[in-house]
Amino acid sequence: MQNHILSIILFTPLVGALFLLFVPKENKDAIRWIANVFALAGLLVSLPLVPWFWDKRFEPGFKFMEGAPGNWIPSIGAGYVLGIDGISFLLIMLTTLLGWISILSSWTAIENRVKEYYIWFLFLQTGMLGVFMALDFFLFFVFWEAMLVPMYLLIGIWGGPRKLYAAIKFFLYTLAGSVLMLLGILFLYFHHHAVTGVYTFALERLYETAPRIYSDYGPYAATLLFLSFFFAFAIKVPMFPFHTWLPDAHVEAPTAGSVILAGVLLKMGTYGFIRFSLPFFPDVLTHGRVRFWVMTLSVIAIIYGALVSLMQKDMKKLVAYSSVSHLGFCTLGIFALTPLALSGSVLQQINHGISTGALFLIVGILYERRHTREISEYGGISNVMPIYATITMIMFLSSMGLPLLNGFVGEFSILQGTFMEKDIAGHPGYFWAAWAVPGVVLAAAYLLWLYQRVFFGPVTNPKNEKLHDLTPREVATFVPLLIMAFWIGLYPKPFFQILQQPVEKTISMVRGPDYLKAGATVNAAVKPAETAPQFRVTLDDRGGIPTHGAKLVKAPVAAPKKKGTN
Amino acid sequence: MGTLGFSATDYLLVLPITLLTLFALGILLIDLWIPPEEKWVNAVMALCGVAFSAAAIWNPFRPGILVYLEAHGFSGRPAMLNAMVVDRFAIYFWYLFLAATAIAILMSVRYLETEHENHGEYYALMLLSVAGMMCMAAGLDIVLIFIGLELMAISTYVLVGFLRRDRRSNEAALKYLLLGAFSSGIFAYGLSLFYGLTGSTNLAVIARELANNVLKSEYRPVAIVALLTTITGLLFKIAAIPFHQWAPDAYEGAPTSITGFMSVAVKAAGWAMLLRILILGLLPMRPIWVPLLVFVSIATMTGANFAALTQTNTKRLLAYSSIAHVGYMLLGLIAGTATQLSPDGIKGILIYLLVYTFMNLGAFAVITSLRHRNVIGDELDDLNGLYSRAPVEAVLMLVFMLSLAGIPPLAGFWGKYFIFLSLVSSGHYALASLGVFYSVFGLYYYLKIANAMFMGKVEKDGEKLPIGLTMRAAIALTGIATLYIGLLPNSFIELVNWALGIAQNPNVARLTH
Amino acid sequence: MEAMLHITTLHYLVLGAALFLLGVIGVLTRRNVVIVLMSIELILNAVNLNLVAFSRYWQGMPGHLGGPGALHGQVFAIFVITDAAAEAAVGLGILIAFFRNKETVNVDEVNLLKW
Amino acid sequence: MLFLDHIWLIPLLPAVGAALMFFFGRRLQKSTVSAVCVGSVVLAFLMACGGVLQYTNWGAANGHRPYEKILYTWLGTDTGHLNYQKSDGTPASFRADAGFLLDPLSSIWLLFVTGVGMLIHIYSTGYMAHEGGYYRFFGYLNLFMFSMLTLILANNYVLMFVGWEGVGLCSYLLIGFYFHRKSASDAANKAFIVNRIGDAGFILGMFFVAWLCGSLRFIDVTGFARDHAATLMGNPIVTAATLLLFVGACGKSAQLPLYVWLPDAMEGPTPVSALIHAATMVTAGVYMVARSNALFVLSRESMLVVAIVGALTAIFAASIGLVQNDIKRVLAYSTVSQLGYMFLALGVGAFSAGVFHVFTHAFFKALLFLGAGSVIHAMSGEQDMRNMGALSEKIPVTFRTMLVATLAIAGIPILAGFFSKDEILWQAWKFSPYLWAIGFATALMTAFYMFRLMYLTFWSPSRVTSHEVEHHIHESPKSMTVPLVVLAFFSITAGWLGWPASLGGSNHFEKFLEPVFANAAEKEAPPANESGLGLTEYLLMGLSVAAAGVGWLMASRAYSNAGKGYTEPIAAAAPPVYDTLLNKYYVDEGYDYVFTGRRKLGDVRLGVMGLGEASSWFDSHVIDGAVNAAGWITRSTATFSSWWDKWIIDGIGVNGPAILARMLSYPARLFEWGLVQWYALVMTAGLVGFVFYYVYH
Repeated sequence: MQNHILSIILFTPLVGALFLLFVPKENKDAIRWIANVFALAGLLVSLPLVPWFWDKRFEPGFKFMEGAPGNWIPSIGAGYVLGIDGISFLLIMLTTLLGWISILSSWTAIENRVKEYYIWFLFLQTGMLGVFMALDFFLFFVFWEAMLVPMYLLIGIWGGPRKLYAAIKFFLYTLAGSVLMLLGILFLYFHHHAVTGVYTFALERLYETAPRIYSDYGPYAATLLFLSFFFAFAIKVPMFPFHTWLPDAHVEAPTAGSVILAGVLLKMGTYGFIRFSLPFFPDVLTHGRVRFWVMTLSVIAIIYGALVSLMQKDMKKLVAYSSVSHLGFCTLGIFALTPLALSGSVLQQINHGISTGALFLIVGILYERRHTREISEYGGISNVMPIYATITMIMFLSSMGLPLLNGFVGEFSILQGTFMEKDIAGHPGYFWAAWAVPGVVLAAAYLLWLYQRVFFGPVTNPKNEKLHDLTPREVATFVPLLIMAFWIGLYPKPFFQILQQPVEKTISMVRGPDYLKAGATVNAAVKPAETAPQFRVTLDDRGGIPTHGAKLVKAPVAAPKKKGTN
Repeated sequence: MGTLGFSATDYLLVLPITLLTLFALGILLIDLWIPPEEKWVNAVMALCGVAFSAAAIWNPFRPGILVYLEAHGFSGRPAMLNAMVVDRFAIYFWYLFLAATAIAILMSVRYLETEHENHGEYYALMLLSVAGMMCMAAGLDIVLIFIGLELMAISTYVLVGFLRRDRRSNEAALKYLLLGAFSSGIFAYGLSLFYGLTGSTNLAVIARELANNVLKSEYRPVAIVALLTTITGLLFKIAAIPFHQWAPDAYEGAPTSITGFMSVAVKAAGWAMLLRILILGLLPMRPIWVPLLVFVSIATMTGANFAALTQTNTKRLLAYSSIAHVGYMLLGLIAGTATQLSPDGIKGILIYLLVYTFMNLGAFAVITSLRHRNVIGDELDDLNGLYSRAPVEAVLMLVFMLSLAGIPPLAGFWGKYFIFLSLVSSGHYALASLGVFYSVFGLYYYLKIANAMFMGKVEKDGEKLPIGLTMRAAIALTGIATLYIGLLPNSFIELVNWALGIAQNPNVARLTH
Repeated sequence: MEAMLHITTLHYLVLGAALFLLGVIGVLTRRNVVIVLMSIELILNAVNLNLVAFSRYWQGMPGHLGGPGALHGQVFAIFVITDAAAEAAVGLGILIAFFRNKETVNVDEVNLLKW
Repeated sequence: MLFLDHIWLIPLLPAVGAALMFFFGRRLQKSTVSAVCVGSVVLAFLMACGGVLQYTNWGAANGHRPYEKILYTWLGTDTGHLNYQKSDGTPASFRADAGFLLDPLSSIWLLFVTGVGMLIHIYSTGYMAHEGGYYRFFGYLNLFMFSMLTLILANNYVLMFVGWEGVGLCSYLLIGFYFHRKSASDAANKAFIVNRIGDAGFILGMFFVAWLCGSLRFIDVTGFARDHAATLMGNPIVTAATLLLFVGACGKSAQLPLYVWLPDAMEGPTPVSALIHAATMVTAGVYMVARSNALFVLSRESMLVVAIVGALTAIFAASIGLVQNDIKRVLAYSTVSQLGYMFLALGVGAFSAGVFHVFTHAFFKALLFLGAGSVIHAMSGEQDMRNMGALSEKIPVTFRTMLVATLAIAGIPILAGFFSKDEILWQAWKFSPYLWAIGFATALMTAFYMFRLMYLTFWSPSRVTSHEVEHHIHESPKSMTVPLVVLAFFSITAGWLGWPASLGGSNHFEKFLEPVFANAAEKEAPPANESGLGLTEYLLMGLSVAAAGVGWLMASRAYSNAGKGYTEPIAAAAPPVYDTLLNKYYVDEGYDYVFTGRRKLGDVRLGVMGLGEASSWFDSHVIDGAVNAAGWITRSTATFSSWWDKWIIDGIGVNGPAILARMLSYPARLFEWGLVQWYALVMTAGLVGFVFYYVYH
């Protein structure tokens, strides 16, 4: 079971889609039930992964590996290789969760062409999961592109008035980014062959040779190659100024599509950065100006996205631009290249999935009742829909990074991780962090202003007087998100621990193993001296980078103890 | 040794061609006795011809060409006094032609009934043109290649004009004929010059003489003129810009089934001939024709993609798309020959042709199926709401379109993949970038078709589209092939490797964890 | 006899080239489809002339490619003639079909299909 | 050690109350709601008392160390990872615990927050009895208590920040409690967003602290700062850290220039104003600076900034308070002003004096607000003092308790305010006479506007507009007056804890706080000329008492007979000054023009909204424009090429010849092209082009 768990998770939605093919399309309720059952099944089969992964969280390398390099298309060395580490584990769990929620939320929202809708949605689910699981670059690329199609159709068929424009823009824009990546992949493939004499797309093999491109071909070529990946991921994230497909796609997409788009699809870009750009091009990032520009774009995205969303008149567009801002934090954290910022970035990606996913659901609920998303159409919704207003408030707070909710943990880690870095592309870390921090203020501004305009005040529009509050089904879609939001906010330690191994591996691949060693023995220095040690697992029994088995590295236990002052 | 110096082996090796010719003649004969309502027998006959021809190459029960070749180490066997060479390359193309023909025949049955042009000649001409194509693919002597070309061309002229009462069909045929004959003339002129320069009509000898004598002599300019005229003929047949203009007209005017047939089989034959002549005969002149091809391929991709954007006729749109695909394939040829003869690029072309056969035929099959009663069905608007009228076909059409656009994991992706692979491996990064750029570009007009099918306004009647059994078979075959090749391309890649004599799995990682 | 011009291969080639060019110009400029077809025949005849001339040239050459056996060109020419005939036949057939529908043989009226 | 070990229960109790309200509040009776919410705070208060008692014993036995209780690791991996480099290059680890810390400083806050909080909860049961959303109100109030207690008891900056943001949130929710009022929701937004600006500073300040000290635990930070005091003195990182932290404090404690939200926050229900915007939350900034005293003393610049900002805020707000007519606004500006005092104290290094003032201020300012609430309650919601007067007879308890508070805030001896204020003024004098002068002027103004308030409300002739209101005036219920009395008691006595040595006291308060503020720098400072200054101290004390008296006198002269349509003395003396003050120096308007962009400056919108507008214009026109333009160019190129074909090729190729033929009758026949021939021509041209390429290449 453990050997094939990833395949099972990956293909459960697909099985659902194929199963739906044989259900007559007139029988809408049956279709809905079946789709929901499979979506839930997709979530349920992924749950065993949680305890299993938890046990292995400190083990090096990828877990639950499946397949072997070159077993899919031997003649070119492409394989069906799946495997996950902490980063992809979290993203997979997010995907299965949001997948289920989105499908659940579509129950009444989708009334025409129900069968197709669910089929494409389940297809999409498989495509997204594949992206996070693939350890073969080729397989990754296939999933990466393949999942564009269902998303395109979801926007194009069930979207709003400008759906065609949005759908085509989405498809073309993202495809334009990724085709260059294909060339980049091929370059790595040949480079690997030139170095080792072996043709392969296996990620772990490419990790070994790709960093040599910088010395083999020179900085210029390496930078170009970096850019070929960068554009693909930056468009997907989307980073400023490649973001304009996002508002259109979000505004036009059906609610569930938006949830998935914001919750999962955007994470593919950041995931790509972490999984590929960082380990492949360490020298490009640590030398040269590329990092400066990437960081600059991130900062611009943070502030610019927030400013633009401040002025939106359409709720969904507002949330869409807020995504640009939030994802700016994520990329900032990634390219700060510190373990802390990177952990924070991944966590923030999860957070963004949860809170922005919820925000889109929230907008969708109003839309379903009133069929408009104009902010000016609303006002005083608190009076008629109190439960809804409460949930919205919590999710808004989570999105703006209020402590004890999830958003804060991610943003704080990103900012601190960025801040502590002495030199990021010629500037100290605090320079970058200081630029990013206004984003936090602006987030409060645009969200609270939105809240004020929609929920506060008397009910001005008579059409809003009869709105009914959330149904149990709708509440059910929020409950898991709320639980997750509070969990991450209150007790994020498990997440940090899950991320520890992959993050440190990634960082040491970029900055060399010495970078981490510098801080390996630090913790004892700031351990509390006297009080209340009973709740904490101390460093002494698990020092250093944890490795499994007999190779456990013993940390120097006799770290200097700081005497308690005060 | 037979009377003409042919051995029994020679007859064995040309058996597929012979069988096709015989079946063609047979169809013409029995057509006389078949009552009009049972003309489908002709199609069955034609399919039998294809099947027999295929079986002559390989069948499980008795030795065919393959077995023979295997015994001789697969290195290729000259036949008919060195006029042709039956090698794996030829066999690959033969099978390709036969597959395309079989599917085209399946597409034709109901279509011809609808058009009331259900004559035996149609199938006979098809088989004859396939015979011509086979000569082109296997030709070693330029005389045979030329004859094959003309056999194919003349047959297709007629096929394009087969809807006698349709003015568009007449016109397409006339244009195709005039331009085709014109290009044949230019082509033949080039060939005659080559003969004059080298004293031989055999490609291998021509290559040797060019390399050893002609290019070093004062006749070099003549050789260049010969090359240019020859290449003009070749590029005409594959419809590369600026020799492409016949294609949109002919594609639009021809019966849809023939459009499909032409766009894959005729094009593949053109490619087979082009590869044979350029790589076997004119390789010594490589430095001269590679820059030319670079220009042509860029012009082709650019022109065709731009032109396709504004088309409102599906067939015409696909015509331009097929021209654009020629541009990509030319990139493969450039990659394969630019610095040294590398199999990668050629492999790309062969795979491209393979996947293109299925996806393009599939697309045309769907368009053909739109022809019913009073609807011509080749305008973009005719596809509107296809999903509600024929969901399976619509989804498969989507698959074909995405495949044409090169979205993985569909077959079309592999064609592009190997082309770009060869470009990257030979260092043509700029061309590769251009190629991928245009492939995104292409997506736009393919999506126009998808948009019409899935998001277009549903017709008022919304009635189910009547689709015949054979048509369903054709669509299903191509659809399955497109998906199958897309998902599990390995055996097909190996097939192409085999066809080109490339070692399988060179140094591919087969490592386990 | 010295005064009489000795006809060399080159002369044939020049004549062939001239024919070829005439054919091309004819294709490009003539209005009547029948004449266009005939112009194409001219091009093919240029080819034939070339082939036969070259064939003769190579027959006179010693060496492994030359000699009396080098009849390929003439064989090729025969095939080309055949081909030209076939092309003309098909062309005229199509033209008749076209004429029936449109009642014209002028190329400038072949204009239904355009971009 | 029952209470100490379970100190985390103190914040948790109100949190449970809040959670219950959110989940079940709608279905609960008002009495149940009161029982749960008030009960949880009462319990918290009791636990706080117990905890502080136990701590004093524990502390005495343990060298007055802070008591720390760590529940679990909140942020961080707990495995010694997620490390970073401190500014000196040594490694440090990222972590923040859910940990609680009790020391004298937090004890004081703990006591008065739970104490005052409890009283206000009780008061609210009366005040809010007739309001809708009763459960919601108490839920928010409990949530506030949770946040505030977290803020106080946190053992590290991050957890403190949790409380810090939490109180901001509750403040937002409570200000916006009457959410159907636009002004209320505006004020709520303003409060939160301005606070957020401060929070941004707090975050950055925190990072600097972590960068410098390698930890965010208070114990570590304080220890580090004191151990390395010599080397850190004048370190720019310290200055940056402290200044940024102070920005946070400015936001939360309403100092210049971030004070603007606090007066508006009076839109909330009055108990909220009393609890949050007078007694507790706004002192969080003071608490945080006091908590970081070890760092602040290392940067003279920061200390100076704190002192100056404090002093300026004090006089600035007080001057606005002179002319305000809304009873709550007067108190709001008074609060800002008093907070300025506190920062002045902190800035001059008199941390315990500042804390002392917080402590006393909590009681009398809460009392003032609750009293004002009682007045408003009596006046059926009227808040404008111009429509009040002669209430002293009708609501005697309110009147008497408020008088106590007024005397206290004015600095009349023996009452609480006297001790704390004098301590501050005295310390300011020692630091710089200029700062003292500002403080002194503020004291004068304070006395004036407070007595103005008293006169206009209670003593002057009645100016009540409607008879209905007049008739309806009544004393508040017991649940409201009892807290008033209790607070009045403390307003009198709270100051005695800090009875200065110079007046024969022992200043228990300062002694209690000593371990917290035991900075090496301070210790080293010699008690120079303490004796010589003794006289000065008495003199200053006398001066400030005199100032209070003068203020009272002036107010009585101006307002004791203020009938309907009375004139303000300042308005009479200097109308422009009056206008400026009445309009709060036009700061709000200025902010709206320049920073928020809510108002347009001519046709131009500046500020954040201006930037937002510009950005969204840029986004839809430039960036998306570029994307669309790319598409448009492509499509138009394609359209052009088909147009080219239709008109040029067809036109010239087909129709052109006819025109040409007429023009050049014979030679034109050569070019009588049809479409086919055009195609053929292109082919030929291609071929010829190739030939030319090779000829000339």
